Amino acid sequence: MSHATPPNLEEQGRWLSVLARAEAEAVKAFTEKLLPELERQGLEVLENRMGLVMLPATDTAQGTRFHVGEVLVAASRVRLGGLEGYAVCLGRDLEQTLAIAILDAALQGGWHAERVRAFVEQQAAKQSAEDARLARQIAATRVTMETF
Amino acid sequence: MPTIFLSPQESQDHTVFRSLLRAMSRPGEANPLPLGAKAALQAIGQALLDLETRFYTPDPHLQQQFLRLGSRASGPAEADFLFFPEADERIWADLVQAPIGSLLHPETGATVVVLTRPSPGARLRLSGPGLAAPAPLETGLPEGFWRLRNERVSFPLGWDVLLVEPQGVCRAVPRSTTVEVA
Amino acid sequence: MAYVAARGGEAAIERAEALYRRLLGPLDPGLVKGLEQALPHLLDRVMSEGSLYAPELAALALAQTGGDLYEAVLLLRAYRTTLPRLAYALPIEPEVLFTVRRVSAAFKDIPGGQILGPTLDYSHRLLRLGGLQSDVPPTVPEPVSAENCDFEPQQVPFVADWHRQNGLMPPRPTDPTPGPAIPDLTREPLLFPAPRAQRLQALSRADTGGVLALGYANMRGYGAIHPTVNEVRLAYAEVRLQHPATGAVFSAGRVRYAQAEVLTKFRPGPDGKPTLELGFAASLGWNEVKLIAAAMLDAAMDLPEPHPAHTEEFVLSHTEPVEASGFCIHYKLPHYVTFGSDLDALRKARAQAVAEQEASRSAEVTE
Amino acid sequence: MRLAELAHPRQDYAYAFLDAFAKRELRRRLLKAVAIPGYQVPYASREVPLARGWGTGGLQVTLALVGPEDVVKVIDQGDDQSVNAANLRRFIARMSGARTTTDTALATLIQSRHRIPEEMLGPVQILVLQVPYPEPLARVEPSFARARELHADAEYGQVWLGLYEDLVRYRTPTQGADYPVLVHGRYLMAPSPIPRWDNPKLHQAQHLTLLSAGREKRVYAVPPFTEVRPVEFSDVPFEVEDQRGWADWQTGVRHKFMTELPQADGDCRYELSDRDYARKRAAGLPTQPTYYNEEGRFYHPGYLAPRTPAERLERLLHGSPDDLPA
Repeated sequence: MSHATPPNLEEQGRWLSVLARAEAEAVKAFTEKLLPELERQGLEVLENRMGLVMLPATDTAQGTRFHVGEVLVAASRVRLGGLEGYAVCLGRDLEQTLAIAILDAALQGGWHAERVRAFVEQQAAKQSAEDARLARQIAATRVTMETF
Repeated sequence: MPTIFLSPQESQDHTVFRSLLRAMSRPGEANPLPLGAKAALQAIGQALLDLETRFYTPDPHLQQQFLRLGSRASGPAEADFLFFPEADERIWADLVQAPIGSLLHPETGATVVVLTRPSPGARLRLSGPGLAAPAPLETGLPEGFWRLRNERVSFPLGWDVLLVEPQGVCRAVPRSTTVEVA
Repeated sequence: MAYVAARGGEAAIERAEALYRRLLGPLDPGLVKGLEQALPHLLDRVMSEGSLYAPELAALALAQTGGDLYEAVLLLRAYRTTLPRLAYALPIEPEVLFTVRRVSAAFKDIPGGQILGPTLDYSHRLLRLGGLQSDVPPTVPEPVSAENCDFEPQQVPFVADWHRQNGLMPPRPTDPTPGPAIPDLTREPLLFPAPRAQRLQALSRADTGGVLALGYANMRGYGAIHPTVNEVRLAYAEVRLQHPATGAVFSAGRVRYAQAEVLTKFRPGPDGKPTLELGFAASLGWNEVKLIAAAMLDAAMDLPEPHPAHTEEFVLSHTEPVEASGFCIHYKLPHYVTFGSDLDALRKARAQAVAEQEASRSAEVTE
Repeated sequence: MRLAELAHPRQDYAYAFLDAFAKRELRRRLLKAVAIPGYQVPYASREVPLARGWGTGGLQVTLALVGPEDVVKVIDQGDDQSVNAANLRRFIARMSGARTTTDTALATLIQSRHRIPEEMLGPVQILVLQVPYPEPLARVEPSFARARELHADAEYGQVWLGLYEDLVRYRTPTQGADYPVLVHGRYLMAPSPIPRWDNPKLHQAQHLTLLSAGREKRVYAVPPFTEVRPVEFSDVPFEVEDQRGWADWQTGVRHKFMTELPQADGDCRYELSDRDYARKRAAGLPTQPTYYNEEGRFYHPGYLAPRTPAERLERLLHGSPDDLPA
């Protein structure tokens, strides 16, 4: 049931981003259900820890790159059926990031890809709906000069 | 109580550092290292190098080891640390380039780590900070090394030397030491 | 004597902390959660000065310290020290920020419009006393309809681009420095003159009150800056990372990010022609007071006139919240040894004075 | 299998609190500090769970040095029981598993604020002094950047000028603690705010002294057997605090550094500042040799100028057989 193909990088970036932003409990519950089947591919947790990511920014006056501060993250690296899954998400939930790393490997390996993709798409839709709603609420605070 | 581990690696790094600190405080004094020969150079690198340091070594094996620590390889003129497992005339050309620091930042002078040979070398007389009285020292390094060292060291400028003897002993000759070649 | 107990110092410390907990800083998970949800500005101040983006921990730090900001900032800074740095994110690109607020004081209208976003700037500062009696129903802002919405939060233009297009400001150079090579004051000490990257990093971590005091003095005429806020922007930034095995770029999530630009009086440009100059500051979290003052100080720090705000070393050394607050309260520690030594010097000087007075008196008598 | 079982255990803290990067950085800087006696080496200085100004510099050095085999002593103003000392000692022990002591003789690492113990430190001991102001030139040059240039050129004239102005105005130096010294004939150094009584203990000592300013991010060192000389004029020699008439109110011990204890009746008691030394003396326990003997003579004869006219005359006429060469 595996049909591994080298991942499309853009696609992989998208699913990792969507899953990192998705509600942690939903991701964990979803992964927990798949776990007994995925485990049969041989699952090994290589890395599962908290740490810091330094976040550089760009100065819009002189263009200088500088460090604006560090971000607390939880990161995981797993090996599933010989493929390396990876995930980083904000915060300190080691299980959330582990779940995403497992899903990342599953998607790369094509294991239960349909179910995982459907989950990703469902989360993505939710997120873009949230963004669109916020955008419309921000737009409502835009001033046209006659009324400012 | 929080959980705290001292990993074997960190334990070794700690032992090496304390030995180096003591050696640097007492020029010429023999201080034990947990490993001998080339492995001792590697252990010193392991205790001190990371991605914030640049190193130079002509030895490809050591270079591999140090790159793995994230340290950056550089030419002898840019290196913070220079490691020489063979101390013969061939390294003079590298040594002469090693940074000696500036008067504003003398601490940018390099640390030179040399594996010495058991064969007798130059007889020295050391004096200066860390020495209660002038003390003799015989190292497995030829006179040329010490002449070059004295040429490059003019306190507070210069490089600091760590001598590693093959059986796993470390001695330091910091730039503050006056070295007379007998 | 009273606070250097001959015995039992450790027990007293434990009891003192217990008393603090009882009177000033009760701790429970519900409170922490509530702080996180209810006080984002306070969290942002702690996270930006603490230089660690972790809303949950900032809320915990605030609860644990009973809201003592300097103590909370110290807790975050200290916690930061214990964690490994796993990676450098790709730099935040200003062009793709998810912008929620962007206003400019330089022009009445600007490309993309003045976007007020979430702000109290224009509200009436009246206490809503009703909030004490009954639950205030959650407010849901009225959105524009989907058909009428042409607003793209990720494409809000920059006012400075307009200046540049009009030749009023030199073009913005691009900086190719990769993350690990960017000067980092947490890894190497701040020496003066500081590289611009370290200056901006120091300002992003700086104490709000300290930056404000120096910036305000500058605003009031102790300095030569006559500022105009070119732009204030609040946004969400993605923390973008690379998959170590495949190289795919992804976002680990969004953080609150804000920046300010301040225009100064024009001065001679690199090409000899007069040009506008921009001061800049940015930070994690949303804190407009700090960023406006900091951006102004950025522009002021290189000026030759002898005002404190014109000296980089003075500004950056004295707006470091952990150092300034910690050193201030260290004066509570006993100093009787140094004071005793000072007393000795005083007594000796007094004895000399007495001896001299007596000598001159006896000289008078003999005369 | 559940996520919770797969997840790794969280390690609460790194050994000795500082992460490996911080330790390596500090260790590299310390080696350079020792190689260039008296020179202030800049370092990154991490935040530690202690407010700045409360010994973060000393603590970082101690944490970079400490191992499980160490025995740690922490004093503040000479007292092991002072709350900040107790707090630091507890933290160091908790984070490193090192044993602690209040006995100077048993300690391998001594972190101190404002004092050097009365008992002589030996060659295996390391003294870590907490430093609030590392820059001895700050009084004459507030900018650290410009002060650095003065150090580069060994341009210390202004310091002697300041001392001269003191003498003109007050006939005596006005500096109490933190009296500047010249190390190895090259670098002017702030010895941290130890009383002048403790300054000579740094000269040709058997132990290594490391000094660290956390807030100002500077670390420097005085190796063993190093020349440490006070700023002085040959005709107006440096003098330590004059407590010759003082005796510890409990033990009667004299000629050790004392703390004044003002009494309700306006009178004053004197107490040994080094509390562990006082404890041993009070209990009649054996003590190590001290830097100043029971007559108040410093152990390097000739280092301190004689204080009484008779002593001065004696030295002028006959010299001191033990005088160190100038």
